Amino acid sequence: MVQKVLEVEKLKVGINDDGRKIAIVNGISFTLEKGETLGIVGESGCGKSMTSLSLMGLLPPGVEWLEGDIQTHDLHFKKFNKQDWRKVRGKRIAMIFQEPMSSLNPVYTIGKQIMEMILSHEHVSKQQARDRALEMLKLVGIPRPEQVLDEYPYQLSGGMRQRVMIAIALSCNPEILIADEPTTALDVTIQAQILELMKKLQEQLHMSIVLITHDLGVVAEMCNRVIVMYAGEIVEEAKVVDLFDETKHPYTKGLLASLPDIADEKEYLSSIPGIVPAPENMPSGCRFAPRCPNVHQRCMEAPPLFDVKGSKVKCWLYEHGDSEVVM
Amino acid sequence: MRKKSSILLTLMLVFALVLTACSSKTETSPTESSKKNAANPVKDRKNELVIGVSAEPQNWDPIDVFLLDWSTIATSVFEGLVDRTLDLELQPGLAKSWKYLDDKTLQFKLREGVKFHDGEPFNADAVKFTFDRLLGEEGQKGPQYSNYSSIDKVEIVDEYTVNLKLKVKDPVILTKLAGYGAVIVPPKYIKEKGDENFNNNPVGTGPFKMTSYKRDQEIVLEKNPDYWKEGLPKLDKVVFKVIPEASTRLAELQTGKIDIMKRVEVSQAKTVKETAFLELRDVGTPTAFALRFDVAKKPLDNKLVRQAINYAVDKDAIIKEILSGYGKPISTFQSDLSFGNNPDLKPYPYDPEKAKELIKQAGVKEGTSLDVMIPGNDGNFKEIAQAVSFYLEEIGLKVNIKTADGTTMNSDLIPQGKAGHMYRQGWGGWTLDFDNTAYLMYHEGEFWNPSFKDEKVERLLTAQRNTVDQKEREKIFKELTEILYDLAPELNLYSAVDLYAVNKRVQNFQPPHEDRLRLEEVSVK
Amino acid sequence: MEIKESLLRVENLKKYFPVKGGILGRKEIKQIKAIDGVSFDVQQGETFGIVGESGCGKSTTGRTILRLLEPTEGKIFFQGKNIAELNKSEMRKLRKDIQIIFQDPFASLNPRMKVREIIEEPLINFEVTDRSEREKRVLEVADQVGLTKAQLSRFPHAFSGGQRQRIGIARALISKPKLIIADEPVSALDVSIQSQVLNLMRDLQKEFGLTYIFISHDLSVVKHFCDRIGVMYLGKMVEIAGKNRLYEKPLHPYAEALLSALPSSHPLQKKQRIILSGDVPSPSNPPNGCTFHPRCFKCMDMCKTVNPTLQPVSDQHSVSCHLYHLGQEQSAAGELI
Amino acid sequence: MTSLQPQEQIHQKEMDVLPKKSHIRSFWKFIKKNPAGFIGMLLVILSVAAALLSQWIAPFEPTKASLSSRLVPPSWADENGESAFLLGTDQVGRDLLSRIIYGTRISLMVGFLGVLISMVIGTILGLVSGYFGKWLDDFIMRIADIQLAFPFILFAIVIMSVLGTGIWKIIIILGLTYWVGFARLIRGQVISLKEQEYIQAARAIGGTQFRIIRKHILPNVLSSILVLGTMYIAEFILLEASLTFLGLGVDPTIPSWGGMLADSRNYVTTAWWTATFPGIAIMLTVLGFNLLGDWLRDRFDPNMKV
Amino acid sequence: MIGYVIRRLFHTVLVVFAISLLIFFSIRLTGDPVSVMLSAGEPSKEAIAQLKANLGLDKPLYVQYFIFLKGLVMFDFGESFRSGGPVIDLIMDKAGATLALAVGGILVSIVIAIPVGILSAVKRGTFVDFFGRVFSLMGISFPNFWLGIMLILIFAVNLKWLPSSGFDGPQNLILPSITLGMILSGILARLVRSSMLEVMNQQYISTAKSKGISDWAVIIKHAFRNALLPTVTFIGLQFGSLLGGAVIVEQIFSWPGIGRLIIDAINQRDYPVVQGGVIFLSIIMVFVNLVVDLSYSLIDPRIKSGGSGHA
Repeated sequence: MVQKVLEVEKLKVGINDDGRKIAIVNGISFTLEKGETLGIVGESGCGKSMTSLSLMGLLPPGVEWLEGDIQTHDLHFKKFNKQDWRKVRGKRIAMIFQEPMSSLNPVYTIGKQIMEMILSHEHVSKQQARDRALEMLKLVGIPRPEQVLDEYPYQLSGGMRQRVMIAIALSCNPEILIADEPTTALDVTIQAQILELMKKLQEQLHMSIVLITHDLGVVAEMCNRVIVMYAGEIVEEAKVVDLFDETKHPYTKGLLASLPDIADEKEYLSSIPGIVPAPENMPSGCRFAPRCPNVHQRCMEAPPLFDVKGSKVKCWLYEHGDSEVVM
Repeated sequence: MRKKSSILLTLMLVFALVLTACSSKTETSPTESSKKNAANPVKDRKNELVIGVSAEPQNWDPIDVFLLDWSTIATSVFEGLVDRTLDLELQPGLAKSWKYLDDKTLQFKLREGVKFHDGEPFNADAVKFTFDRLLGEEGQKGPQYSNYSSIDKVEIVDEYTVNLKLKVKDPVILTKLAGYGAVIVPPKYIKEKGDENFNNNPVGTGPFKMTSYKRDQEIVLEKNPDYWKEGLPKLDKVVFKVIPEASTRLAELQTGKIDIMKRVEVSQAKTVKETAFLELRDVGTPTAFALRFDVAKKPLDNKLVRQAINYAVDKDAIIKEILSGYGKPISTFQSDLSFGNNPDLKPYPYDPEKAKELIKQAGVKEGTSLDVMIPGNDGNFKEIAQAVSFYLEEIGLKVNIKTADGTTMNSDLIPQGKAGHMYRQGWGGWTLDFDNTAYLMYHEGEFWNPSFKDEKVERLLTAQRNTVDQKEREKIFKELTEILYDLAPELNLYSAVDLYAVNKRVQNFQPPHEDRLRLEEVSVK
Repeated sequence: MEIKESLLRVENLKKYFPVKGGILGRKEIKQIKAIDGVSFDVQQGETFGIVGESGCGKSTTGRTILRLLEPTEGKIFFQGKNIAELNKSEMRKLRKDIQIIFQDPFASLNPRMKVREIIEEPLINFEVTDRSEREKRVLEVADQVGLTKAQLSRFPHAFSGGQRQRIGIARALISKPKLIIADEPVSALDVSIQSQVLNLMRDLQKEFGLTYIFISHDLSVVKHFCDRIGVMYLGKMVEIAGKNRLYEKPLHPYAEALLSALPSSHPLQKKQRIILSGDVPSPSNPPNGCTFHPRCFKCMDMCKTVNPTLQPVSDQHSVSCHLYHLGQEQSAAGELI
Repeated sequence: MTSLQPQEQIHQKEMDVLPKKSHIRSFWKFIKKNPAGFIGMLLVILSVAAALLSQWIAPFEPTKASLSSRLVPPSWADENGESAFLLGTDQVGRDLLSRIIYGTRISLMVGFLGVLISMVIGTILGLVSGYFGKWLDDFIMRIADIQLAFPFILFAIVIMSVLGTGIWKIIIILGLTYWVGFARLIRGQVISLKEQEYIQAARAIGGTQFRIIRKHILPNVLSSILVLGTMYIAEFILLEASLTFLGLGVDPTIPSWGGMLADSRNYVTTAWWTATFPGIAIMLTVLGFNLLGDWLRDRFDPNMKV
Repeated sequence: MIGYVIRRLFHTVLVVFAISLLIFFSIRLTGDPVSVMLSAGEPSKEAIAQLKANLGLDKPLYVQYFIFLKGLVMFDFGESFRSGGPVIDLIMDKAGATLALAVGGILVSIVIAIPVGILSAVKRGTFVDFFGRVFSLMGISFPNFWLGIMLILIFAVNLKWLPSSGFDGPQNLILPSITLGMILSGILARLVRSSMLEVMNQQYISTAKSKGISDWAVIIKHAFRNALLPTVTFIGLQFGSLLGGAVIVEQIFSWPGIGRLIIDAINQRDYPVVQGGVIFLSIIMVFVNLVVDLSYSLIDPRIKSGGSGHA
């Protein structure tokens, strides 16, 4: 029995420009199950970061939650006021960010920053909070944790800072961890360390992870299930193996094909022509149609998300199940 | 949003208006204000007087300063052998009497039983010490020395008699002995405590002793209980507050923080008069104001032009309008308080036609421009200069008013002849004798005389210095003033009238002609 | 081994950044050894890749070759001429032949210049005085990189990342250089755009016979794009080899670890990872001996004291590691290689 | 950095969306979004217009004194109803409104020319200091330190007692003092610009140093120069007033707001209009330049520390 | 750190030395003190020469400068021409008042500007922002002498709440401080606002928000704490210039400060006082800047040596 820890329903997020609403995230729905790692993949501007920020109620000024709902078994996020959000943030859902160099406040010690999280959600003494912070640092594999507790962020390397961020995020035992490009800014060898760590912690703590990334390699490494986003919409949702082995959506296919592969010797990479349309100039039909190699008449109309063998695809090609008709 | 912002703009305007207009409006209409300000704000100040002054001398040693600001306060602390009454009559001071033994020797009988504030006795030694110091090394460092350089020495006859030996005849020496560098100082105190201490802690024989001096802030004088004039002074304490800004000084007066305001600006007179508990007192001063001509510069080398300018300017209108009547017309560069003033001479009348004619006669081209230099911080004179410029433009001269900082102007520009065609000069003549003014202004080579030269004037100036016969001198001055009137080395404007604003609780206060406040008779309600 | 004059030969190149201190702020109190004795050569028409993690000195190497940074020591032979000795104006003129493409397509274009001006600028600098000639060349090169004529009158902010990178390439290309240093040209781009740009660069290489030095941290891109690859670590070149050779059998432990750290390209492909412990040390205070020894999983005693040098272990394959050269010296080489 | 920051996205969107609308609408929108900037702009335009058109809009000669019409109240506040002057007259009988209108010229002249001088000096020194660095930078910055450690008013007094007073001297003193602000600002920006890849790129494509400074650095610091310049104009207008207050200002015939205000301060309680209107004129103009500068800064360089 | 301090002190010495040169020679350009001192009397040529010799003004300029410099090393600024007392005493006499006024002005500006700056950054683009900015800009839109006079008329003369001048007690400090503070507050508010806006865009603000702490904790603890650096820099710089630059306020409120002392001294050509005063101010100013620089490391742990120096 899989347990849903989070359900996103027709979430629509966008900017409200003088009554003119421009959606950045256009009515996406998905669920997150307990203990799984859900990957959200897509290129810049596809809305993946906005999706993750809406889960935290941290949309930047000017961006509004337009429609839809996010809920857990006991909460409806749409109805939240400031207080409610604060109770959820950190406690139920925690987040780590892309830039470890700037996601820690430079003027406070590491210990203080972890303790702040604990103290704001739990009724513990400062000493207890400090002990827990130390414990967390050990958990995320920081060498000399006692000293690091009293050090400032600038004294740590990028990889160490990302570990600290993870320690902060996990310090109140959240059910859900949102990791927004957690390794993008890190070097390959450090990235490997962090990914190892996240895997290990997930097993240990049984939390669910929403991993937002543009790197299909990281997805392959980490995720159980993957959502592929394009221009504010989900175009494909699949188990990770299916995504790689039985790629369905033309966009996903294009994406995979354009990756250089170490094992493969090709002189040219295949690529997707054109660029992502701007949110206020979205094609009326399928949003990928202008760049799609398989575009046909039907694509003038926006396709729904079709269920195909446990995956979901937003493409007319799959209107009749998995019949992969090339037109 | 836009609506809000326009409201805000309006609010800002209102704010600015409130800030300026409303703060004053309450006092503009006299009927309203006399009601409103009827209550005298001074309540719990006992037998004490507070006076607001604009500056203080920084140094109290009589031989080191030569400033009106010094004499305003120091007159209450120090006394000279001779005294000058509020009406400027000479009267005995620390000396009971004096007589000329010969042209160059004056004998003084000193007052007995007088003590300095520190308790040491006043006697012939003190007098000798004072003049030895003034004429000695210490005195030569200061500005007073040159005022008394006619004195040779002081000889002690007995404890209460001294002879003043002069090097040359000096017709105004007695007047000079009434104050400034010649006030008597305590020998023992100075010798023991040193000159520097004396600068800040002056001791004299006057009706008040200085008990506290906070530089640039306040000077506290307390009653000298041993003062030799019976029953005086009446006040227990006098505080001088240093408030340079006139508007602040007036504010202090209006709020009762001070009782007497010195140097009321003409523009403030109305406000004072309209305030029920205040009184405006005016007094003529020896200070004359003129726009002096640099006669070395064309076309002012021509007497006709100088006369024309004198005809062209309506001095009466200036006095009436800009000075609200607080000024007196003058015919030469001296006030009617000055010895040597010639009452028969009437100021050049306002006659633009005559002026134009003279200009024409002198062959000055229409539109010739003249530089007029005035100090930048003299608000009143700025207005006057502009009025003058207005009048001169009527006769076809163009005027450029230039400002300079006052000190630069007095100490550098005027002496070096760099102060334009005409420049403002105010001159007090502290001896109240035209000698002081005329000699310094017209004698060739003097500091403040960059260009004026006239043989007859030279001769008369020397002649009046060579006699102590005041009748004789008066005659010489009469001739001199007539010559000067004709030569017109300056555009004589007016002699100043000083304004004092006084809280009505102050009794018996009489404003002095020459800034030297006399406070011993003053009392308060 | 055939003696062929390389297009570019770098010998013992060093770039130290001084850290100033002392009472006057004039004294050099220490040095950051951004690159410390790098040597390699690049043949006409090939693509030489430099790969390494941030701070290893790969970008500094690229910029020092172009003398955007003045080398502290070492020789740079370009077409047989040591360009490290040229004076500033000679160097300026030589830049016609060596060009650079930068990483950040947002930062490398002057926001206040139109695309046309940006592309045209090298021609002005290299004294092509004829306006119409310049115009012709701009249109030509714009066409080659896939920019339309209309786009030339717009400002960079109107373009997406990929398009901007095309502008950058056009700017580098217009002076008809012989060598292009591409400093992380695609790492700021999305995958689909990245492949477009890489394909374009390859096309241009074929068309004009360009030589590239391709600097990147992305091992798969480097593998795809380059012929020979040098791996850098902490200011030093630790291994140079042909790409297949390197990717099949890296010799240096660092190169080995780096390759193993690559995320797998398929979820089922589970790799045996070498997870390096710790972080890259600071170049201002590099470890003694082999700079990699504190993190090395094959560290020997001598590694802690003796600094290895880059030496060939076979034709076209050099490595800087005691494991191999020690063997050589002790005549146990054959066994190891 | 692969994904765009959300803010950037939005920003780009705004830029793309705005020009499509009609001019009137976008102007309206601009006012709505930047009421402060709009007010600032309006006030600045008003004052510039007043300065340019003084001859035509001033009802009287600004220098025409007449002792017979001293301190006449504004026509709408005159109980006797005799006043022919909209804002009354000053202490020498000149029309206040005309003087205020002409005063705009003086204030703007001091502001603009003072800024021009300090801007030119400061920009050159800042560019040199920031771009070439090393001892030249040290040298210029030490001079800046010295300049900063010397209180402005004192500097002005010393200079004026040497050179004399007058409007040109004020302008020169302001220019010679305030270059430091420009120099420091530009130096800082140049130092960070130098690290920008497009400057590196400019060198890589063989640009001479002069060309790099002129074509690549200068245009990119211009907006900050503009912002600081606007703010300094405001400051200079006030400083002229302050110097005049200290007796170091312009000649009294010249209708300068500072002079009008300083000379009429003692009339505040008796002839309130003499001080009120020049005061409002200064306030509105200075406020206008400040609001405009503020808005420009927000628009071009929101992180600028001025 | 110590090396840094020594380096900065060395720079300070250089700057002070340069200022000593500058002030020494420029004050001598303003005019002759002897003519000012003797101007009221009937100075003879001999008297002038005598006085010059007494004041040491007859020596060649470089000798005079050397004497001045020699005194300077031992903090002996010489004796005032006018009062005869040591200049250092005159300065110390005023130092307290000057300091009090500067601190008062800074405090007022902080009290006004920081809340306005923070609020208008947090509520960017709203009415609060607009109002806050306009309000704070009003402060710098008045000539300060005008503001001072108006404050006196309103609060002292009309409302009779506060004294208009003098130096008797803390209530005397209020109006001058407001006059000074209003001018600063506009600039400071602007600075706080832009610093806050910059900081609020940083990732660590998102981190802080993601922890679920209250908005104000985010704003004050995380954002403002980081925006403090430019704020402190500004206050430091202003504090320095307030010491000598508050001349007008000092004059209006009869505040016995160093600015007025120096101005009076310039008017009297009292060279030693001008020299001493200006150098004293510049020392204080450079010193305050040094303290500000050093305080950076307290505010921002990243800055240990402040290599880049002052902003």
